[in-house]
Amino acid sequence: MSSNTIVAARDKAKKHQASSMTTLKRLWAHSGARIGIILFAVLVFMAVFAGVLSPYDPIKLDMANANAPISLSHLLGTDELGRDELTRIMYGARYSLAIGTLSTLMALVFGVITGAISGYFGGMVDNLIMRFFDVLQAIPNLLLSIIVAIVLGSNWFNLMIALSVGHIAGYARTLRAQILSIRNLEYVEAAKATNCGLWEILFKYIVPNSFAPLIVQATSSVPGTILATASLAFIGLGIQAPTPEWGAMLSSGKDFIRMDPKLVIIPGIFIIITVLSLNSIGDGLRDALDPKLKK
Amino acid sequence: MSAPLIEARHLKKYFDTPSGQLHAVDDVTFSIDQGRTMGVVGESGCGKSTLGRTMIHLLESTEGQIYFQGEDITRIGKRKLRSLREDMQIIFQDPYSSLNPRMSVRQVIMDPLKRSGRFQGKSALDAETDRIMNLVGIEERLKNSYPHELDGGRRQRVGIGRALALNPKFIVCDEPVSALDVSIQAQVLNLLQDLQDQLGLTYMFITHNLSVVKHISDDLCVMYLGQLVETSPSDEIFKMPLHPYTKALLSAIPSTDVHNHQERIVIKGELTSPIEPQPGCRFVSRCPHACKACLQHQQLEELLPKHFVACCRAKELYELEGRVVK
Amino acid sequence: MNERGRDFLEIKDLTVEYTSEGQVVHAVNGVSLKLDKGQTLGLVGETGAGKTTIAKSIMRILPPHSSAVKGGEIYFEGRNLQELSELEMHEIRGKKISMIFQDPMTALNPVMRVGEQIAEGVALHEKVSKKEAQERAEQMLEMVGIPKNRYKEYPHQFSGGMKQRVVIAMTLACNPRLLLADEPTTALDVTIQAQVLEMMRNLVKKKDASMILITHDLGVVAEMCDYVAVVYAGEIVEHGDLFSVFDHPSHPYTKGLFGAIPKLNEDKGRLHSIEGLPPDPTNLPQGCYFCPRCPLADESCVSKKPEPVVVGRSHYCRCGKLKKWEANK
Amino acid sequence: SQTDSTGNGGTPDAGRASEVVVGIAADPGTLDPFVASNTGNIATYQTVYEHLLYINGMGGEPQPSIAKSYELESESNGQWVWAFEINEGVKDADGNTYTANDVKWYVDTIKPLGVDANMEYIDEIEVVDDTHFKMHLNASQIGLVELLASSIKGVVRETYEKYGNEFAKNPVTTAHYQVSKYTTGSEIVAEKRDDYWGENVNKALQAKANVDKITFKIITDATQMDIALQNNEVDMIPSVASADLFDFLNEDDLSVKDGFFADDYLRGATLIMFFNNSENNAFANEDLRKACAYAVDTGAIVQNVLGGQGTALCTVGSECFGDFQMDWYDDEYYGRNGVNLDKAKELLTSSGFDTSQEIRIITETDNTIVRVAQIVDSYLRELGLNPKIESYEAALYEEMCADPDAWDIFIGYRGAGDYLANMWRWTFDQEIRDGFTANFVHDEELQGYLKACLDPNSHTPEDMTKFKNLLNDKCYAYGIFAQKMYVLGSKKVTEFVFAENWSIVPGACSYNF
Amino acid sequence: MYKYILKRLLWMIPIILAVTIVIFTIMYFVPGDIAKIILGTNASDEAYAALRERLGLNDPYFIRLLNYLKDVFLHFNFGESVVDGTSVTSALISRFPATLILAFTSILMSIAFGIPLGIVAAQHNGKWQDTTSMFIALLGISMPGFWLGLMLVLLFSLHLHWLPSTGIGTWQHWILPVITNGFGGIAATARMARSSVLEVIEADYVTTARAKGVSERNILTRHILPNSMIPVVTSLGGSFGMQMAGTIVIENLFSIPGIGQYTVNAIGSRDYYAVQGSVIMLAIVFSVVMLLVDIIYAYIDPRIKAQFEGQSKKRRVKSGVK
Ligand SMILES: Nc1ncnc2c1ncn2[C@@H]1O[C@H](COP(=O)(O)OP(=O)(O)OP(=O)(O)O)[C@@H](O)[C@H]1O
Ligand SMILES: Nc1ncnc2c1ncn2[C@@H]1O[C@H](COP(=O)(O)OP(=O)(O)OP(=O)(O)O)[C@@H](O)[C@H]1O
Ligand SMILES: [Mg+2]
Ligand SMILES: [Mg+2]
Repeated sequence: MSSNTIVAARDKAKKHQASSMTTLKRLWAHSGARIGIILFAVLVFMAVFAGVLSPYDPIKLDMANANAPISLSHLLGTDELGRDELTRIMYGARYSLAIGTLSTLMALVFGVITGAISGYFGGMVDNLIMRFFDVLQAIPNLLLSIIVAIVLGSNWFNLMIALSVGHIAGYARTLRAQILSIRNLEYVEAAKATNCGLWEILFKYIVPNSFAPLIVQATSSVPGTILATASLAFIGLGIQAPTPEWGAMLSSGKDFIRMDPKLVIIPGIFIIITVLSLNSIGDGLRDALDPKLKK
Repeated sequence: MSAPLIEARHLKKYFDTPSGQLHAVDDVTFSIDQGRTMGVVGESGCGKSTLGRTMIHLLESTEGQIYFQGEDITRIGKRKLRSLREDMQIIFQDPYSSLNPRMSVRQVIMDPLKRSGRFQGKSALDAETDRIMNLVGIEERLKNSYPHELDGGRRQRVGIGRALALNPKFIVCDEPVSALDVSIQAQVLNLLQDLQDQLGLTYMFITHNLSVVKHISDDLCVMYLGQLVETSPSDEIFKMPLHPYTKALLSAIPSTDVHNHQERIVIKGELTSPIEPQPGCRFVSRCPHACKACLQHQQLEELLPKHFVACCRAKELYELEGRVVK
Repeated sequence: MNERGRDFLEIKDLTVEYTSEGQVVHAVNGVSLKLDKGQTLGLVGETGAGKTTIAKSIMRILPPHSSAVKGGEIYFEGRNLQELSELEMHEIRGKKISMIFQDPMTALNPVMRVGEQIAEGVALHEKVSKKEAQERAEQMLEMVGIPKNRYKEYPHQFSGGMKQRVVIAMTLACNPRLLLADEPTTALDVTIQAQVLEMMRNLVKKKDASMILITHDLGVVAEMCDYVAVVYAGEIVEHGDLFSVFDHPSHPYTKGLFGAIPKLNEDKGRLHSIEGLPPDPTNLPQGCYFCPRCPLADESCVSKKPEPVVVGRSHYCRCGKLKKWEANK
Repeated sequence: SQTDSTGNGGTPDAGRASEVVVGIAADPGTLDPFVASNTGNIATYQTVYEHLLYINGMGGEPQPSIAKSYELESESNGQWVWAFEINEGVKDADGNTYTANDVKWYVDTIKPLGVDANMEYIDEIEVVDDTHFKMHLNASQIGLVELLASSIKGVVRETYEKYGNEFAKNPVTTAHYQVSKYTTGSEIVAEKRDDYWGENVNKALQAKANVDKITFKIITDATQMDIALQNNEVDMIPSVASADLFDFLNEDDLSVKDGFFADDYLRGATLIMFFNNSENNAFANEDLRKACAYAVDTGAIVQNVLGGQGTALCTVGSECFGDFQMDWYDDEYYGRNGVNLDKAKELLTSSGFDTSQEIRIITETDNTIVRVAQIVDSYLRELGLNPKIESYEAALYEEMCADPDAWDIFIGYRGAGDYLANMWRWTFDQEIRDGFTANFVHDEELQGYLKACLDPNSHTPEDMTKFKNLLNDKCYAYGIFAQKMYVLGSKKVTEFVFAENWSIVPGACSYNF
Repeated sequence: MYKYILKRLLWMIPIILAVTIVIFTIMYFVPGDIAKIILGTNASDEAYAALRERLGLNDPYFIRLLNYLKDVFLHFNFGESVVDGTSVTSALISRFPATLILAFTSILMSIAFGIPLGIVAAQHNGKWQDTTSMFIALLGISMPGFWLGLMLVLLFSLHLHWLPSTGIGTWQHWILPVITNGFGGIAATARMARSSVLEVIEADYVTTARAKGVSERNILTRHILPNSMIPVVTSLGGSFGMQMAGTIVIENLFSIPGIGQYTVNAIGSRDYYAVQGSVIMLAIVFSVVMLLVDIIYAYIDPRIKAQFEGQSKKRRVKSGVK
């Protein structure tokens, strides 16, 4: 055992030597992630500066100009109520990105809290929490989201909750596993030996060091959440009109799928681009944080 | 002779595992005198680390007593434990996993200082941190570096600094050099010796590297499967190992002396599992001298002055070699 | 055929680089070695010195994407290994040259029965039937002291020492002419290490194979080897006959190494440590790689790369200060 | 389409079975006669069941079916007794005869289940003999008895009891078609019976059997439904959403494209915007309501949301109801012919409404309604109000509507009855909901007029007009549109036949195979 | 092993019990009045009240829960649909095959296409084969399922008339839904397979095998694949759950009579027992699949098998002592 750790430590020594670059630099060096970051930055830019970039109002109707084709004045045409499609896409980015990130964040926070408690205290508490998650995880995520969305009613905050419930268990488990492995690391023991209190150990030593896998997991679940939002909208549990959320746009555009297919294709493509960029960033991040996966 | 600083009596530490109770430390009795270094050697998994951790209360002992400065500390309250912790520290084997990757060198050392409450105010804390860094030989410029930016030797110095921050009397060194390359190992060993000389520290030095242990320790414990099989001043053991296991262990060390190859006692088999072990000598399945009596419980006996061994045949074997027990 | 054909193994000026995150790691820098039949060479050096890389270069199993052999030749039984086709290499690997890896815990395929892992190589190289391969594998197991009825077990059912013995059985199964043992005992306990070393020595002797033993433990070298090569920063800084090197270490680094090891038969006192750290392999110094740490270094060491200097019978050393220094002694 | 040449049974002369595939939007789940109507069973009931009466299209003439005739026998003390005679020799597919006892059994069974609210009006069925019974009603409304009779299904008790649970998937009835295959969630196949009792007796259109095999194919997604017709996977689809209609119409003159056959009707449900009149709500203020009504151009909504395929309303109700009067269209009706923003602003000012206050518009999550809501939202913003749309799925929406604190305006469909008076009753009768209308109006005058409209004896155009005038004047609710629905078929179809709820009766339609 | 399977099966009981309680409780709090849905807007308050009473919706929570648990666990009966009175159990049974077909074919596609794609990508790490297949995979997991479905219908049914657009019946009917549902799975599996193959490619035992002179093909089939498939199997197990959930949308889009369609309808109409029944059913299936995954696991990885059997430790003790 002891001599195995020597080997491991020496291996690690090599790794550490090699990984002198910072995570961010390595992320940027990852070609997929770089494209992802650029795309995502463009999307965020669009979302933030939608008001500046577009001369149109995303909500105000212009019925005389409904279903206008792509033209110079409307770069992506207009929707069935005459609103500029590009403007709605840009404003919609706000909602789609916000829901994706915030619900992931929410799940992350709850997951971290429960996972931390579960992992650190172990025993009965751990057992209870984990068994509860067993139960939650036995129900397919989307179904759970649908049911919760219905119980809570669909405003966008509730929608976020609905989308996050299914993910809590995942984060909690990851964190718990991390804690179980980190808990026995020597620096935690050293902290204990220097009279470090329980909570301090938990939140100063263990949680921050468990974050890498959580972050990777989170970046890859934001896109999942965005897709789930679209699915919910498809079933009729989307965000309230006239809010220009992509999923809702897709679902209402579906009525025009043959008459004016751009109303379905454009939001779909933007969802794909967003999810694609986030997934690439997630891939890059995983590679950057996990030197083992390096080529 | 000075009174022992720390003493373990019939110390036991069992772990519950899915396949049964694991006797990691089983009925260990020994003591360390103030200012001396006690080496603990033994094979991987024999319970060295567990013993060390139990001694300084990082693990709750299952049975037995630990006396620190004459006081039983096995069952003490939280408050007492806090102050006790400042007297007893630990240095770990792996300089890579024993430092929080998210704390800078300064933070690592300052953290226990802050908690001890001995230094009020930022300047006092800073000054003390600097003093310790200086003591363990970390350059000032590395103050704000993070562990991953340091090499193994420096990291190990940081670990030592953290242990020293609380001004302890007793330090458990759990294989502090076995992850280091020889050239760096020498630096760290030198540092540990220097510190002992300066601060009058008492060490319990755990290792499986016998050359290192001979170099650094005054006394020696040899452990086998959770039990103490032999203990004495270390020169004594190296000169005259009494337990068959110790003999095998010592002869197994590859020597750099190319001219006199020493006769090697190669023992068969490997360490067995410490889970629910059979009573009697635990080395019996590998021992070339095993006999019926070995299946009985083996008492640690003082065969030679200050030289204790737990083997019923030790005396016999010793005499076989033509020597006489005084 | 060429005039080097007489030697059993000859490495000439081997240079290997890795690329990692856009940086070039100079892992091996112009290594030359010779080895005769039946000899054992010890390769010692610190972590990252390039020992494993040398061995992998001989086997041509360096990671294909991230590494490149930048120069040099490797002759084995008169053939330039670098020029062989991949198919010919398949014939050589395992059959003529075998390698034992650093960590027995990971060197065995966890989902394959240990016996099969041994038999796999046999079946491949000896062109025998499955049954015969199995028999041969069982023999090998017995030879390394594992009862043959454990043929069907999986690696996780074996202890570390046994795994390492399986690895050894696996590498020796086809009677290789050359054995590359990369720290075969580092992961093992002292008593087990003694068992394994003992066994390896006997087996190699019995099969009359040559061996390159990689280790960082000078004690192991002292017990096992006929020749020693000390590697520092991808370079062989000292090479020679075991006695010659151990009795008269010449390179300051080698001396430092010897000084840093606590000796069993010497008194305590301060150890002589080598100050400083090995150089960063991505950014090697210009002249002598050891000069930043060398107590004897001067201007000339910084600028000029030292040439090997013969200091004894088949004992040479790469140090610019050597003559002067020897003279001073 | 899928005419299969291996036809079995079928018409003897053709030698091959004629067959149509009808798209339906939902699986009925069960064809049991005693369950509440849903999208799925409404579509199939006219094929697999016969009723006492058959009504040809909404507001259409009642036609004898199982029942031969009916008349009001007596009327006293809030009791109306209707005497029915049913045909002799009505037999179900098992050969059992359908008698007046089965009518009684049917009503007695369904009433306590509470799945058909109308059944509450039947006090009892009095059996006279096998072919005669009396229906005792406790109310008199226009069209009520026809409505009831057309919802009583021809099921023989003995047969029903014999089959038990199996009946749900394979009802054995007196109808011309019998289910031959029911694949849950996928399709229901009904085939023509050889031994139909009414071949020479029952002249109701419903009893016609112009095809041998009718397959109801369940297509839950509206877009997919249209695609299925375009793709020839189905022969007829019940109602096409306006947006999709244009795939089937020529762009220039809105005539039906080649290869399709269409019929249209005005949807019985009319879209209405209700103002919350409960005491605490700002919309209890008449001026505010009117301001909103003036600000919303329903004509434009029809153009935009329905592509012109519908009518902007002139009151709460539309011409699809039997007692609607076409001259009402001449009325001036708020924003129907264009927004009158000045007037609206003036009324808004006089209402004293705090315009920063949020106005909650609740709707059902239906793309069409939500689109309307967005337009309303946009108009109200124009007016300077601060509306917010909240859409709820159907189940929740109904509940929200019943909560006076949950909304300010709701937009939803009302109706699906036969007479406007009935629609008014369900919406505005204060007796049904603790003294309030559906939008919490309490208005005795309005109630008085409503009573008059509901009484068959006094149900005169004048009564109706009085009620309408008051309703329009108070602007408790603002009618938006009645949608023109298209029923589409492949070119196989030459004429569509509907039941009283505008569901297609595929067996009765005419074809050109 | 059998003992372990039995234990796991027994362990499913409390899980399913808890799922039942959770879903029952959620459905208890679901707003929306079923009486209104059944009777429509045109009914009197008394009629609503009477219907509620008849449906037993006025009983207190615990009584209803207890009755429900009794039905489910003692009589294996999921009750009757409150909307149309049909047996939920038989509806689920008759709808189950469609969902299974959809989920299983998708999984099969993941295995048949995803794994080879991942292996090829890993073997050509960094080359164009890798980039292309990973881009396709990335695209696959980035596409909303129903959107892809709609696009496929537009292309293959409406424009090319190659495939039926909706419903079931012939095998052609399944093609579009299966592709729609399976594409994401293929993509996810390909990514997973790639990364785990990459991880294993660098493992010491692969280098060892290479050093033994084993041919690249044998290295792949005997050393890399068995080891790298372990994480892939888990991800497949997990993605089975995803596929089951995916069917919710797909079944609605393609009018496939499966559990997903049933569930969504039931939620819409507040058909409590139907929703609860479907969720419990899905949970059971999911648990069984996860158990299967674990068994497959044990089959490919002897270490895990040993863990299950709980014998490895004891065995070692014995052999050590001798
Ligand atoms: N927390 C624990 N729970 C269960 N068993 C444990 C625990 N810690 C240690 N053990 C077991 O106790 C025995 C002694 O372990 P310990 O770490 O003390 O050995 P060691 O002599 O320090 O070994 P090494 O040389 O590998 O560090 C081992 O068999 C180990 O597996
Ligand atoms: N795959 C790789 N990619 C990049 N750099 C590598 C790789 N493998 C080894 N290196 C680097 O090459 C140098 C030599 O490594 P090598 O493994 O040959 O050293 P070693 O002497 O065997 O060390 P050790 O004693 O730790 O096994 C080191 O600096 C190491 O970091
Ligand atoms: Mg230890
Ligand atoms: Mg190496």
